[in-house]
Amino acid sequence: MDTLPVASGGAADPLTPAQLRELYSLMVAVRHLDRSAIAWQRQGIIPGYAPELGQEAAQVGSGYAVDTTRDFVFPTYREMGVARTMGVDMVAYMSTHKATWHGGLYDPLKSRLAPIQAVVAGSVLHAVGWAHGQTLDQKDGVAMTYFGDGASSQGDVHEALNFAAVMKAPVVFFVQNNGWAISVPTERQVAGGSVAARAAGYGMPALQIDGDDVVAVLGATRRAFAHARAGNGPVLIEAMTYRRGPHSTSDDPGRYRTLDEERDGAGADPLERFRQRLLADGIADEAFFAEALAAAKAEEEQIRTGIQALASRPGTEMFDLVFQETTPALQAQAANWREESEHV
Amino acid sequence: MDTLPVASGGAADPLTPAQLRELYSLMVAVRHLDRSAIAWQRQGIIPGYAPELGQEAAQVGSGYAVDTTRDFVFPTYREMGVARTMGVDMVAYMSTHKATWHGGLYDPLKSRLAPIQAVVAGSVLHAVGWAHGQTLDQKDGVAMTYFGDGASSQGDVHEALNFAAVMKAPVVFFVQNNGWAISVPTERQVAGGSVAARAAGYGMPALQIDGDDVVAVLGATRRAFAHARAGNGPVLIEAMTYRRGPHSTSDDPGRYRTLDEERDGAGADPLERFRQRLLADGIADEAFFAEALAAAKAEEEQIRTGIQALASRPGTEMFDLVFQETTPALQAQAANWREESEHV
Amino acid sequence: MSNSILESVDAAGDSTPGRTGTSAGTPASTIVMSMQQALNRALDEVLAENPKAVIFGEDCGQLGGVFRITDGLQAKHGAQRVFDTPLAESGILGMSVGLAMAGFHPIPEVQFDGFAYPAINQIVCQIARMNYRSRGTLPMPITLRVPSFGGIRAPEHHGESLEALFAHVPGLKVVSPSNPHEAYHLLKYAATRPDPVIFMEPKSRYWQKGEVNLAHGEAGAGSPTGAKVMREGRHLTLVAWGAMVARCLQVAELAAEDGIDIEVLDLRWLKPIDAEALAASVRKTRRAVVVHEAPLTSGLGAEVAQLITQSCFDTLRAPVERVTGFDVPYPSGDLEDEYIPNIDRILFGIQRVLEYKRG
Amino acid sequence: MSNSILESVDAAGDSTPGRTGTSAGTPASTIVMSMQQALNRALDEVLAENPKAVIFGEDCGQLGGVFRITDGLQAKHGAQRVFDTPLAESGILGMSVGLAMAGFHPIPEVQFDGFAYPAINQIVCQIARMNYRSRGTLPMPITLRVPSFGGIRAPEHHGESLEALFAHVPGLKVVSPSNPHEAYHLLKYAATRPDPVIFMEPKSRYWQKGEVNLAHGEAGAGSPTGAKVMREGRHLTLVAWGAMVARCLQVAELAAEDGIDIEVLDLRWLKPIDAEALAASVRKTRRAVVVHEAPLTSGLGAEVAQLITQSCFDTLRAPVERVTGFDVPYPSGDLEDEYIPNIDRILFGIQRVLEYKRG
Ligand SMILES: Cc1ncc(C[n+]2csc(CCOP(=O)(O)OP(=O)(O)O)c2C)c(N)n1
Ligand SMILES: Cc1ncc(C[n+]2csc(CCOP(=O)(O)OP(=O)(O)O)c2C)c(N)n1
Ligand SMILES: [Mg+2]
Ligand SMILES: [Mg+2]
Repeated sequence: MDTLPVASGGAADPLTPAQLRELYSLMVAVRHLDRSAIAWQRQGIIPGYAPELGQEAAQVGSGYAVDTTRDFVFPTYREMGVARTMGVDMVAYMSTHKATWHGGLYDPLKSRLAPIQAVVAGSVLHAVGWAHGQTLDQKDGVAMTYFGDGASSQGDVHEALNFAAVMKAPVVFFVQNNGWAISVPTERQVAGGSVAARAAGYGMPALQIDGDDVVAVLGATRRAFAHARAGNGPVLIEAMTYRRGPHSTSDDPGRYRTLDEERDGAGADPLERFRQRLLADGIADEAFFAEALAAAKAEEEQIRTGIQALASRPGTEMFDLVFQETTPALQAQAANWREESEHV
Repeated sequence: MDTLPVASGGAADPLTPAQLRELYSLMVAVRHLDRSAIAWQRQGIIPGYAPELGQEAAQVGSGYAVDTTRDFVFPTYREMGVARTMGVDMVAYMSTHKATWHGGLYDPLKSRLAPIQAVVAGSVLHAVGWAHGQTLDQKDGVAMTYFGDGASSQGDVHEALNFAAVMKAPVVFFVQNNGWAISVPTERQVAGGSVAARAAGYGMPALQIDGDDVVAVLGATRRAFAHARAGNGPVLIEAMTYRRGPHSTSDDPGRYRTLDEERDGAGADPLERFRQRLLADGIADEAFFAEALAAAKAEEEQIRTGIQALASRPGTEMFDLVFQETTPALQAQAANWREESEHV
Repeated sequence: MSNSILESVDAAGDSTPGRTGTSAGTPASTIVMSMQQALNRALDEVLAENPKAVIFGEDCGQLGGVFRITDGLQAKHGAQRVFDTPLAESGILGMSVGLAMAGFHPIPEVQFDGFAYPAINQIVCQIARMNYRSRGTLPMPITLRVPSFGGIRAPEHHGESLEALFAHVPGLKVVSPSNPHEAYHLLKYAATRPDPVIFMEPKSRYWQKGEVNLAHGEAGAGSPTGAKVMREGRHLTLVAWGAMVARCLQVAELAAEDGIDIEVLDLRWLKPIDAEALAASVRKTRRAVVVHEAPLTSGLGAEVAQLITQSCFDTLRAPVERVTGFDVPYPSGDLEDEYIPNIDRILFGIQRVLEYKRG
Repeated sequence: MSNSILESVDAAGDSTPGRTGTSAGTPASTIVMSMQQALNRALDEVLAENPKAVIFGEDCGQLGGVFRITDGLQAKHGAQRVFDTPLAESGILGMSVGLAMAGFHPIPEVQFDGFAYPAINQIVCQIARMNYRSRGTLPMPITLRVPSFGGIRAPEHHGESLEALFAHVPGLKVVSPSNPHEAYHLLKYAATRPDPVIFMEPKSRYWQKGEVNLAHGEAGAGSPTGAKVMREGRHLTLVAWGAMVARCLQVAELAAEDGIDIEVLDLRWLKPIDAEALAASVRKTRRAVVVHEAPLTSGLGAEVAQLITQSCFDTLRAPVERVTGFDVPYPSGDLEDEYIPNIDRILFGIQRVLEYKRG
C-alpha cells in the first residue's frame, strides 16, 4: 500500500555504496548488541531486556532518515536499534535495562530521542504536540513516533492520528508491525489486518512496506519526512516485520507459538538478506562483513564494560528530579530519608 | 458511501403507508416536545436541555429499526427522539433535564435504552460489551450506540470499533454528524471529513447517509441490524444532519456561526421535507398532519404536567443506590445525613 | 445551633479580634471584577508576557470556552496562540507534553472536572513524570485549567472534585483560588512556573464579584504559594479551598453571633500543602474542622486532618472533624444541596468539635 | 534501634501474648501453595460455579497472563470464557460494563497497576456509577484484577499503588490480599459480589508459598469483609495491606527482640475500611503506625490515621505515624529499596511513636 504522493527533491535518491555499507554496519552492531543484552540478562548483568531481534532493518532504516539537527524521535521500549542509529550514547541508553533510571541516562534534548517510554502508545501524542510546536515556531523539524501493532489498539493512537491530520502536524507515525503483542497475534489485535489502512480514514497518506528490507524502509521514511517537512502534514508507515525473539527476557513464546510457526512467520532474516544483496550487488565483501562484525563485538564489549561499571544513582535524585522548583514538603521527606537511610 | 453488502431478507422491504404516517407522527411529536422543552427551560420548569432540533429524521428513523424485545440502545444526552420512538416513558426520560436523577428515571432494562450518558463517547464501548454478551449467550440481539461527530475524536470510539470488529460483535455504530461539537465544526474535528470513512480501516462496512431523510435512515438502519444480527459483525452508519439549535440551553451559537451559515448548513427541514413527500405520494393529507400536531401537543402537555408534578427524589437514595450491597461506612454517613438534615 | 457550644469553648491564648480589617480605602490598583474576568485578565497578561504560552482545549477559541474564561483571547492573540482542539482530553494533554518538550508553556483547558478522567493517563504517567524521567532535561511547564467542583445544577460529571487524586500524584502541584483576587494572582503565578500545575477553578464562583488588587506583592496579594488566613479567630480553625471558603466565611459570621470566633484558612495550594500555616492556626485555636465537597473517604480532608494532628497533637482539644461530600456519586441538581457541605452541616461539625469531651 | 524505646512504653491493659498460635495441626483442607496458585484456583472455581463469569484482558488466554494467574483456564473452560482482548485498557473496562449489563460477571485483568490509568474514565465514570445512575437496575458485578505495588525491579509504571485513588471513588470496593490464604478467599468472595470490586494483587508476593485452608468459614478463613489481626500485640499497632503485611510481621519479630510487642493488622478491605477493627486494636495498644508503598501525600494512610484518631483520640499516646513511599514517582529498580518502606524505616516510625512525649 502506498498512498503517499511521489516524492519531490532528493528523498528518493539512490543510496551510495558507503551509505549501504554503513547501514549494514549499523545492523550488525544492533544485532550483536541485542543478542548480547540477552546474554547479559542471563548472566545477571541486567535484570531484564526487550529484544528487537528481526527488527533491525525497520529500526536502522527508519532511524537513518532522521536529521538530528532538527528532528525529534519518540521511541517505545524496543527501539534500541533506532537509538544506536541516531548515535545515542549506548551505555546511557542501556542503563534503563540495568534498572538504573527509567527512561535512560542519555540526554533526550541533545540526542533528539525522547526518554524510553514504557506505556504502550504513551508518547504518540507527544510527537503530535512537538510537531505542532514546529508549526507554531515556523521551524522545519519533523517528529517521528514509533509504536507497535499492539499499541495501535490504544485510544491515544487514534487521538494522535486525528489531531495530527486536523492540524497538519509534521509527524511520521512509524508502526513496527512485528506480528505480536506479547502473546496476541496481529490478526486478533488489528481489525482489518493493517494499521496503514487506518490512515485513509483520516485523510492521511500511508505506506505499508517490507520492514525487513532496510533500503525500502529508509526510502519510505525519507519520503515521509520530505512530505511532512514540506508542510503537507503527517504520514503513517507500517513496516511489516517479525518479533523473532521473546517479548522480553521474562517471556516464554513457547506457550503461544510453535517453532514452526515462528520460522514461517519470520521469513528470511533481514540482516542475512541485506548481506546477500550487498554481496550480489558487489557493494561489500566478506572482509567487510568480518570487519563490521569485529567492530560490533568491540563496541558491545565497551558498552558492557560501561554498563557493568555503572553505579546506582544516588537516592537524593529521587527527590531532586521531581520538580524544577522543589517543595518544602519534598525536601523534608528527602532530609528524613537521608537521616534514616544513611545514619542507621 | 455504502460498503455494506446488499441486504438479504426483509430489511430493504418498502414501508407501508401506515408505517410512513407513524414515522411522521413520531417526528412531529419529537419536534414539538423538543421545542417545548426549550420553552420549559425559559419558564424555569427545567434547568437545562440539549435540543435535537433538525435531527428528528436521524433519531426517529434509526430508533424505529430497534426491536425492543431483543435489541439494546446506548444513547448520549441528545437522543430524546430515539427514546420517544422506542416508546420510553417520556416523563421519566425528561426527568434528567429537571435535574431529578442523572441518567433519567426510566427503567433501562425494560425500555431497552441505557441510561442517559453525559460522557462524550462514554457508552460506545458498553454497546460492544453488551453485543459480545449476545454472542456468548448465542442470542440474536443487536446493540446500537449513538455518538456525535465530536465524540468520534475520543479514543474510546477507536477502541470500540476495533474491539467490535475483532470480535465480530453485533453492534450498529450510529453517528449523527450534525456538523458541530458545541462551537467546533466537523472540518476541524474529523480529519478526512467523514466518520464513515474510518470504518474501512477496521474492515467494517459503513454507510454514509442523508440523515435528514427519515426513510433513508430507517432503511439503512434496518440493513445494518440485519447484517449484525446475521452474525456478520458490526456496521457503522454516519447520518449527515445539522444541529439547528444551540448545543444546549446555555449555549450561544451566535458567537461561532452566523444565521446565514446556519441556514446554508442546515438545508431543508427534515420534518417539512417528509411532509411534502407524504403529500406528493398521496400517503397523508393536511387533516392527518393537523391531527398529528394536535396529538403531539396533547402529549407534550401531559409530559409537561408530569414533569411539573415530579417531586425531588428523597435524599436517602443518594446512599441507597450506590451499591447492591451497602456498606457500614455508607450507612453511617446516611444516618448522619438524616440526623443533620431532618432534625435541624 | 445551641448556645451550649460556647460553654465548652475555653478561651484561647490569642486575643486578636475576629475579623481582619479590610475596610480601609482600597489602593488605586484595585478593581472589582468577577472571577471569570480575573482569570481572563490573567490569561491575557500571560499571553502578552510570554510568547511561548499557548492556550487550547475544547471550544477555547472563538467561543471563549463554555465559561468564557478565554473570551476574546483568540481575537486578540491570534489563532496560533489560542485554539480549539478536537474533542479528546487525552489528546489535549498528550499534545501538551510534546509542546512543553518543544519549549512551549501550554495552558490547556479541560472543559469540566469529570472530563479530566479520560486524560488521567497522560497527566499521571506523562506530565507528572517527564521532568523526572528525563532527569530534568524536559521540564513540563503545563498549567492545566480545570473548572471544578459542584453547585451549579449541571449534568452528570460536571460537578466533580478531583483534588485528592491530583494531590496524590508525585510531580504535580495543585492549586485552587477562592475569590477573584486569588484567581488572578494564583493563575498568573501558576502559569509562569516551570512545573505542571493543576489549576482547579471553583465554577460556582465564576460570576461572583470581588476586589482584585492587581499590583503584585502589594498588601493583599500575600504569598503566592502558602495558605492564607481569610478571617482570624480564636476558637476553631475552618480549613477549606475553592468554593467552600466563601461558605466557611459565612459560617464564621453566623457562629460569631453565638460568640464563637472562627478562623478561616484558605488552603489555596492543595499540593504542596502549607503544613506550617495549618500548624500555626491550630496551635492557636486548638480545634479544627476541614471542609470539602469531595467524598469523605480518602479525600484531601484526611491529609489535612492528619497533618494537623501530627503537628498539634498536644494542643488539639478534639479530633479534627471532616465535613465533606458523602461517599456517593455526585448527585443530580435536586440533591446537590444535600450533598455539598451546607451551612448546617458545617455548624454541626463545629459543634461536635467544640462539645468534644475527653472520655 | 535503641533499647530506650522500651522505656517509654507504658504497659498496655491487655496481657495477650504477642503471637497467635498457628502451630496446632493443620486441618485436612489445608494446602501449601503460592499466591499465584491460590488465585488461579479461586478463578478456576469461580468459572466452574458461575456460568456467567468471564475472564479477559491482555494475554489472559493462551499465555495465562504475564503472571500466569489465569494459567490453564482457557484450556479448561474454553475461549468463550477466558479470552484475550486487543491491547486497550479502556476498551477492556468499557466492554466489562456492557457485559455486566447483559448479565455477565466480568473478571477483567489490567496487566499492571500503571496501566489502569488509561481505563480510569471507564472505571470512575461508568463502572462505579452505573448501578447508581440506573437506580439499581444495572448492577456492575465486575471484579477487576490489578497486579499491584512494587518490589520486583520492573520497568516504569509496573510498580504503582493506586489504592488511594480507587478508595476515593464512590461506587467501588477495594481489597488486597496479603498471603495465599487471603488471596484464595478474598478473590472467591469478591468475584461473587454484585458490586464492582478492585482486587489489588501484591505482585511481589505471587511466588511466596503459604498455607491455604480451602474450607470456607473454617478457622482461619475469618470474616471475608473486615480487617484481620495477623499478630497480636500490646504496645503498638502496625496497619498495612498487600505486600507490606509480611514486612510488618518481620518488623514485629525484630521489635519483639527488644521487648516491644507489636500488633499487626492486615486491613484487607481498603474500601470500605474496617474502622471498628482499627479502633479495637488501637484502643488496646494506644499507638499506631500505618505503612504503605504509595506516596505519602493524600495516600490511604491519611485516611487510616484519621479514622484511628477520630475513634481513639483520648487513648492515643502519640500521633499516628505514617511510613510510606515518598512523594516521588516510583523509581527504577536500583532505587526501589530506598523508596518502599523498609524494615529500618518502619522501625524508625515505631520509635518515633514510642518515644513521643507530650510537649
Ligand atoms: C498501556 C499499556 N498497557 C499494557 C502494557 C504491557 N505491555 C507492554 S508491551 C505490550 C505489548 C506491546 O505490543 P506491541 O505494541 O505490538 O509492541 P511490541 O512489544 O511488539 O514491540 C504490553 C501489553 C503497557 N506497557 N502499556
Ligand atoms: C469526555 C467529554 N468531554 C467533554 C464533554 C463536554 N461536551 C459535552 S457535549 C460536547 C460536544 C459533543 O459534540 P458531538 O459529539 O458532535 O455531539 P452533539 O453535541 O453534536 O450531539 C462536549 C465537548 C463531555 N460531555 N464529555
Ligand atoms: Mg508488536
Ligand atoms: Mg455534533
